[in-house]
Amino acid sequence: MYAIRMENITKRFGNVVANDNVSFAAAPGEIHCLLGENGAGKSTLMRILFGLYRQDSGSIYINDNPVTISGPRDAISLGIGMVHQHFMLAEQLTVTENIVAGCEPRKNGLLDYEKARQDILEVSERYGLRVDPDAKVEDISVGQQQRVEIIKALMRGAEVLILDEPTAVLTPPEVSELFTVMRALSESGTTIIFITHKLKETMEISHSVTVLRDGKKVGTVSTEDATPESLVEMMVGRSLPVHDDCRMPPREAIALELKDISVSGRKGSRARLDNVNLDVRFGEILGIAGVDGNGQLELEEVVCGLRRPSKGRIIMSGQDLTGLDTRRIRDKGVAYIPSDRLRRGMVGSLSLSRNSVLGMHHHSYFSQRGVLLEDIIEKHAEEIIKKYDVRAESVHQPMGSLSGGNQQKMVVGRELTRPHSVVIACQPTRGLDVGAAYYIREQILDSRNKGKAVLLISAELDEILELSDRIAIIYEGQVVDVRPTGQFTERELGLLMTGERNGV
Amino acid sequence: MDLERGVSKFAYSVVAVVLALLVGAVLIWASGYDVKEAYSNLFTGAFGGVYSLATTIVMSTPLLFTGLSVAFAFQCGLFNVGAEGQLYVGALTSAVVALALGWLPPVLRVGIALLAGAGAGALLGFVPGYLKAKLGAHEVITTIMLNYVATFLTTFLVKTYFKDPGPVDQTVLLPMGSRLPELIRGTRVSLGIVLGIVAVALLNHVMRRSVLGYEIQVVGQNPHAAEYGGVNVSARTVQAMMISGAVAGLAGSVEVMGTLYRFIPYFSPGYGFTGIAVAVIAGQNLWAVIPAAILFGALQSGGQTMQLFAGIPMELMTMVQGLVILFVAAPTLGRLLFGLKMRVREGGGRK
Amino acid sequence: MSEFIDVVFNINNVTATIRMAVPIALAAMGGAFSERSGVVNIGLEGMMLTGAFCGVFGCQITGNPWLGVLFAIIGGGLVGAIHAVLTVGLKADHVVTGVGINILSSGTTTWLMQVIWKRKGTSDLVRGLGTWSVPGLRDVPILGTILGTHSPLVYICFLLIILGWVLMFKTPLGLRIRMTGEHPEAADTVGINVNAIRYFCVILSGSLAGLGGAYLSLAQLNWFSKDMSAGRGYMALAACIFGGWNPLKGLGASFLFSFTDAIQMRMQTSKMRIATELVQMIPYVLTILILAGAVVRSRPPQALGEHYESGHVSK
Amino acid sequence: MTRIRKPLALLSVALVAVIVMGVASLGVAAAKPRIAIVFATGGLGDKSFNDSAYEGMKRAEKELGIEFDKVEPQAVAEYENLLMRFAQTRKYDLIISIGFDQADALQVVSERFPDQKFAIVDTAVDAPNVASYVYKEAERGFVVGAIAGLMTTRTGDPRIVSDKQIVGVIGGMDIPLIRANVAGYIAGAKYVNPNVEVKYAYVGHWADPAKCKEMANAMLDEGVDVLWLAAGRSGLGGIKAAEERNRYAIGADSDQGYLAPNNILTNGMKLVDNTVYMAVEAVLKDEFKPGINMLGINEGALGYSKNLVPDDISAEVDKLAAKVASGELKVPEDIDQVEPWLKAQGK
Repeated sequence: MYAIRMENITKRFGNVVANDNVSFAAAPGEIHCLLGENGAGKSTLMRILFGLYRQDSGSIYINDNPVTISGPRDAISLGIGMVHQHFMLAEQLTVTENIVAGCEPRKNGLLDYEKARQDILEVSERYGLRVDPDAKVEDISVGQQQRVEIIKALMRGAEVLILDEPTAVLTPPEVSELFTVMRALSESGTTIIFITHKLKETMEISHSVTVLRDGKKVGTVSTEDATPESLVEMMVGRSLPVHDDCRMPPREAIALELKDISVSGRKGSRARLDNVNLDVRFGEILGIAGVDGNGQLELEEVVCGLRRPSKGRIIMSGQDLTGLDTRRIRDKGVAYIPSDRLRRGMVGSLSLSRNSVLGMHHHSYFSQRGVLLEDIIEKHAEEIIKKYDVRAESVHQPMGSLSGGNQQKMVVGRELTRPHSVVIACQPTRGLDVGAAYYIREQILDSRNKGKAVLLISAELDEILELSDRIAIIYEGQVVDVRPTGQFTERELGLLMTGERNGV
Repeated sequence: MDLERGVSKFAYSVVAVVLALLVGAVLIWASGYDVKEAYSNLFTGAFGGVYSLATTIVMSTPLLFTGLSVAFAFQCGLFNVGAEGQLYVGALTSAVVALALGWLPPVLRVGIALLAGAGAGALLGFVPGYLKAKLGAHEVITTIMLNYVATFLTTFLVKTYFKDPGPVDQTVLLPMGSRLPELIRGTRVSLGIVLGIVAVALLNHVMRRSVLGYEIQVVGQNPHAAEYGGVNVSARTVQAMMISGAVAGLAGSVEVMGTLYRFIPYFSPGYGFTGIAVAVIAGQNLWAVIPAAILFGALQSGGQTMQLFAGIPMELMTMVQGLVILFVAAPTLGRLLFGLKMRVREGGGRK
Repeated sequence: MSEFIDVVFNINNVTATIRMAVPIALAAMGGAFSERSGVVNIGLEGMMLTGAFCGVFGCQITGNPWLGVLFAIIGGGLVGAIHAVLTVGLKADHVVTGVGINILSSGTTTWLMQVIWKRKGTSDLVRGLGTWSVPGLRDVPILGTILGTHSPLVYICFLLIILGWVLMFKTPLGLRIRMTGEHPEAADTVGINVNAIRYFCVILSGSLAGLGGAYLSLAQLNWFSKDMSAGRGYMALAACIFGGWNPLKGLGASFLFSFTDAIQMRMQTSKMRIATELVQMIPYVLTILILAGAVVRSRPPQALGEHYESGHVSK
Repeated sequence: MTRIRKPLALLSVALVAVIVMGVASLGVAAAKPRIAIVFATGGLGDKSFNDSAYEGMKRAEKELGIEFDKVEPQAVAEYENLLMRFAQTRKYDLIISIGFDQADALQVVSERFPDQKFAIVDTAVDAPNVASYVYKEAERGFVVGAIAGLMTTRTGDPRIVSDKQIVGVIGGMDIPLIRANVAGYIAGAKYVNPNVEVKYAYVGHWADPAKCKEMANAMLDEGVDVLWLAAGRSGLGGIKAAEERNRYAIGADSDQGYLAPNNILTNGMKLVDNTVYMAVEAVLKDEFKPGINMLGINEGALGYSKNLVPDDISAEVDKLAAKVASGELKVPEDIDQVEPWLKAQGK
């Protein structure tokens, strides 16, 4: 008997086939990994199971009974719970409110807040999911938010729990804590479907693995019978070349230097950045490793002039840039790949050509006497498209109509074609498929090899390890350690990222 | 590209107008009037003969400016409900300046008076722009409140400082040399309509070709990206609101200098609000403001004739205008009704 | 100066404030519900006007002012339903739709007046709601003057606002509403029907604004007058924002606006002769100043003005 | 620019269709004398000014056998066009403008159509084809003011609640015409009763009765016994306030006694209906006389209605009205002139 069985599921979005005749099954109490690259169709499949999408064809069985799931409400009542990659939590509401919304305990028609609290504390006790029921969601850490999400599912009687890339935002200790919880749940009979693209985690936690690639199912194997290598082959279907490592020794000259940079938080809360000192040399990649939300965003914004430091100085090639606005700082030669592409890096409704000059449209090359030089801008966009392998129909196409990978190539292309000596690359491959990510990493290395100074901020530890010459670890707004890459072990990094200074 | 989209949107707007008129016909019929008589009056009143056409143009002229004002603000993601107030301050300023500069040659006098009107409108546009950019106060509410302030303030100023000695609170009549020249003799079709078209062309050029227009667009579509691109978001927001205010101010100037020849408190029948309807119909395409304004001018002038000779209350036209806005606001409605294929602009709410 | 003090600190100002605040507070609560669910509602003005009209019409055909009130609630609710269908169902821009609703309501009510009463401007007189005197309370000094005798709708309004506050912050439905406005996807994924919640809230907001309109046409007056809402719907929206999308605080904001209006009136009748228009400007200037100050502190619901479609969860 | 051609083409096709349709369906001649009337922006339903003019037209329709077309503009900007539209048809024997703010428009249109007869009520237009009818507004203010001033001393009346002798007037908007009324009112009240205090205020809106009601309440709170509402549609709210609190209200323009039979003390009558009727009659009898007709108590165009006015007061006021009519008393038209005028009268 299977707790859950999906047969021959097909789902199309326009011309794109997201799931192509995929079948999938998980036994009660099983931890089943759904493995695949970004865009392989894992999330789509699970969203169908949770009722967020309707499959075009195929059928779903719960405990061998055929079911129709036309919305999350159906899914919940069938005992399916899902923890989404982007948490479904209203930041302004409390933990309790977020958990009970939709299945509120009542007393005399009113919301029984006290009972809700008690229920939450009980569940949190039973599975070791520590949360403060009265805190506002915006005030708690990402790890805690995830626990809130899990409690939310459990309180609705979830017997099948879908976790969509749950470890992406967690610190190593938080990950192992999560795994403990998952094992406890599994032992108590809950089926867990674990979406991930990380092999190590798959090997560590799952009972069996189903691999998807390009919307199709590659196969299901028992974890015991799998090796990381066999899984990679199933996942990628090809092997990517290793980046040419033609590291040149960095030059002595310091390109970018941060001195005692602090950013104060909202009234009363702790500083977002606290006395950060960093320097990046020409021809060097300095990687900033850390768990998301430890000051990376503030660091990126301070360096690029989007936010004023409350204290400290930013010096580039000997020039003090502190307090200058974004335009001035970037005109000094900063290429900036922002961490939030959609929010910061582009204007979806405007054309590729317009987007190709964002941030340099005022340069005399692209505009004169306040008038944009249309032809030159279009040519510029065409060059980026050609040089950076952007798949686009025309430069007049709205940027929003491109896929995420192509958008990012466009952004990277735009930034790397502007005159620059410093590159600020923030989460440059987030959400991209392996091919695009590989390509963009190549470009970053290429920049470094041309003698540019690169500040790489990434939450992907693998990426940091692969690209950086030196690594700085940021934790709660402080740089806790900086060393050449070779001098860290992965374990050390993991511990430092979680503030365990003494463990090293 | 988006022009094409603009055209399909405008074509749909025409459908929306027809649809609204159909609903209007049902209402006329249901209320016991003669639909044929009503609509034939509506149409002859708008387009039947030189005078009717001239009237349509006269009525379209202020709407061309207010519509352009609102449409321009839309492009920067701003909703300027304050065109009415900006129109009043523009009108009074132009009247006062045109009167005060009697010693200047007419061309200069008129030019300066127009600029002053635009300036006053811009000044009133500055307030909500600044409050939005610096304090996040929603421009819809602040502009509505400023409409009241502007009407009260202009009335006060006229009564206290610029009053015609006669029995009515108004300024004195502008001398010939302070007026906009008449284009068609015997009508009030003035240079204003030409200025309006020039303004459309100018702003369209600014939006499509200039750095300022580009930056304003980026701010309107995605302020975070604008910040990233080194655009001064606050400054562009304020500037866009000021430009919008200036254009609405010109609506008042042109009305005073080309049609009324003096400032009279409460002279506007809601040009600023009808301008919203014009802008909604025009959508993202500034050129489309011209036919949209003429359309509403025609509804007004034809509506008057309908009222005069068929006894149909003017409110019918108000209802038709409201319906047009609703139909245009919900393009999916058109899809439902006509199976019209058109791309819907994503993300509705402006914040 | 002493005259100014006389003008401001006059107990009758408080009584007048209560009378004038009721329609604004009711519509502001409507705005709070609509916006808490994520739908911007600038159409309150039109909904209030329609309510005022339906109230008188209902009273005329039934002869019972309370049935008139019922008509007003239904009429306002219907206009709310139009707003809901367009914004929630058809994903029309919220603000543009609201503007359209206001224009349409003004035209429709005046048109219907001419159809029903054969004239525009003023309807026939109908039976109004009269006033209630609360025994006991009316004899208490000061408090009796302020609260003792009012239209029954004043007391009902206070009751409704308390109930509205309870509904919004103490009931499961209220939690679902707030969740919907803050994070519709989150609401959807826990099985809350986002569209149903929004329909409910927008229609409720129309009914509340309509009730506010009935207060104008059946409690303060007993006839319908063309465009009689006279901008109160816009003031209500400002009160809603200033009140942080909270019915009780919205009532407070309505009190403040009405109080300045009361002072404005009394200033005119006092011996202080300031230019009429300058005095009349006070409430609006104050609103601008308050909004400029208040918005910084209060945060609107996060998904306000955004459309949501189930199954199109952002990737 | 080629991209906008399509909608333009669409529009022009519509235009042509429309013009053809319209032209085909216009033009029927009328045998009866035909009059056109352009109302003031307040519109019908004000239960005073415009409505009164409308009554006059309806009476003329019945008694003089005319037909008429009417139009209710929404703003000043529309007047000229509407007058022009009427004049262009050349089928009206008379076109009547109601309201002071039509003067500019009528000036232009009357020049353009020298053969068309026009009449304007409430202001003067100097043209050879326009008959102007202007009211001496202050005169009616004076008589109702006098009634109010005398009435406020009748403390035996349950509707006179305070012994402070305060009367009030609420105007619709702070404009010269209303100010003249207010000036007359103050002058009248103080002329008959030097102890009286007169409060006055303006709603700022012709059509917000709810607001006017609150203004009236504010006045009544301060002990106003008799309140005149010269505020168009807004004024109805003030009358309601007086009725609810059982005080005296004075109506405006036409007899509003039916609105509150126990509380409408009198009405400041402005018999626009008579004026309109008169203007129509003159044309029909071929006695159309261009120029300014000053209308006041003497001409029977202004006055007051008896309603609840006690006989003795009525008698006294009649005597005053006679003095005004004969020109013996010249009522001040400006609020600032009231005090000097009173002094000059030895009061």
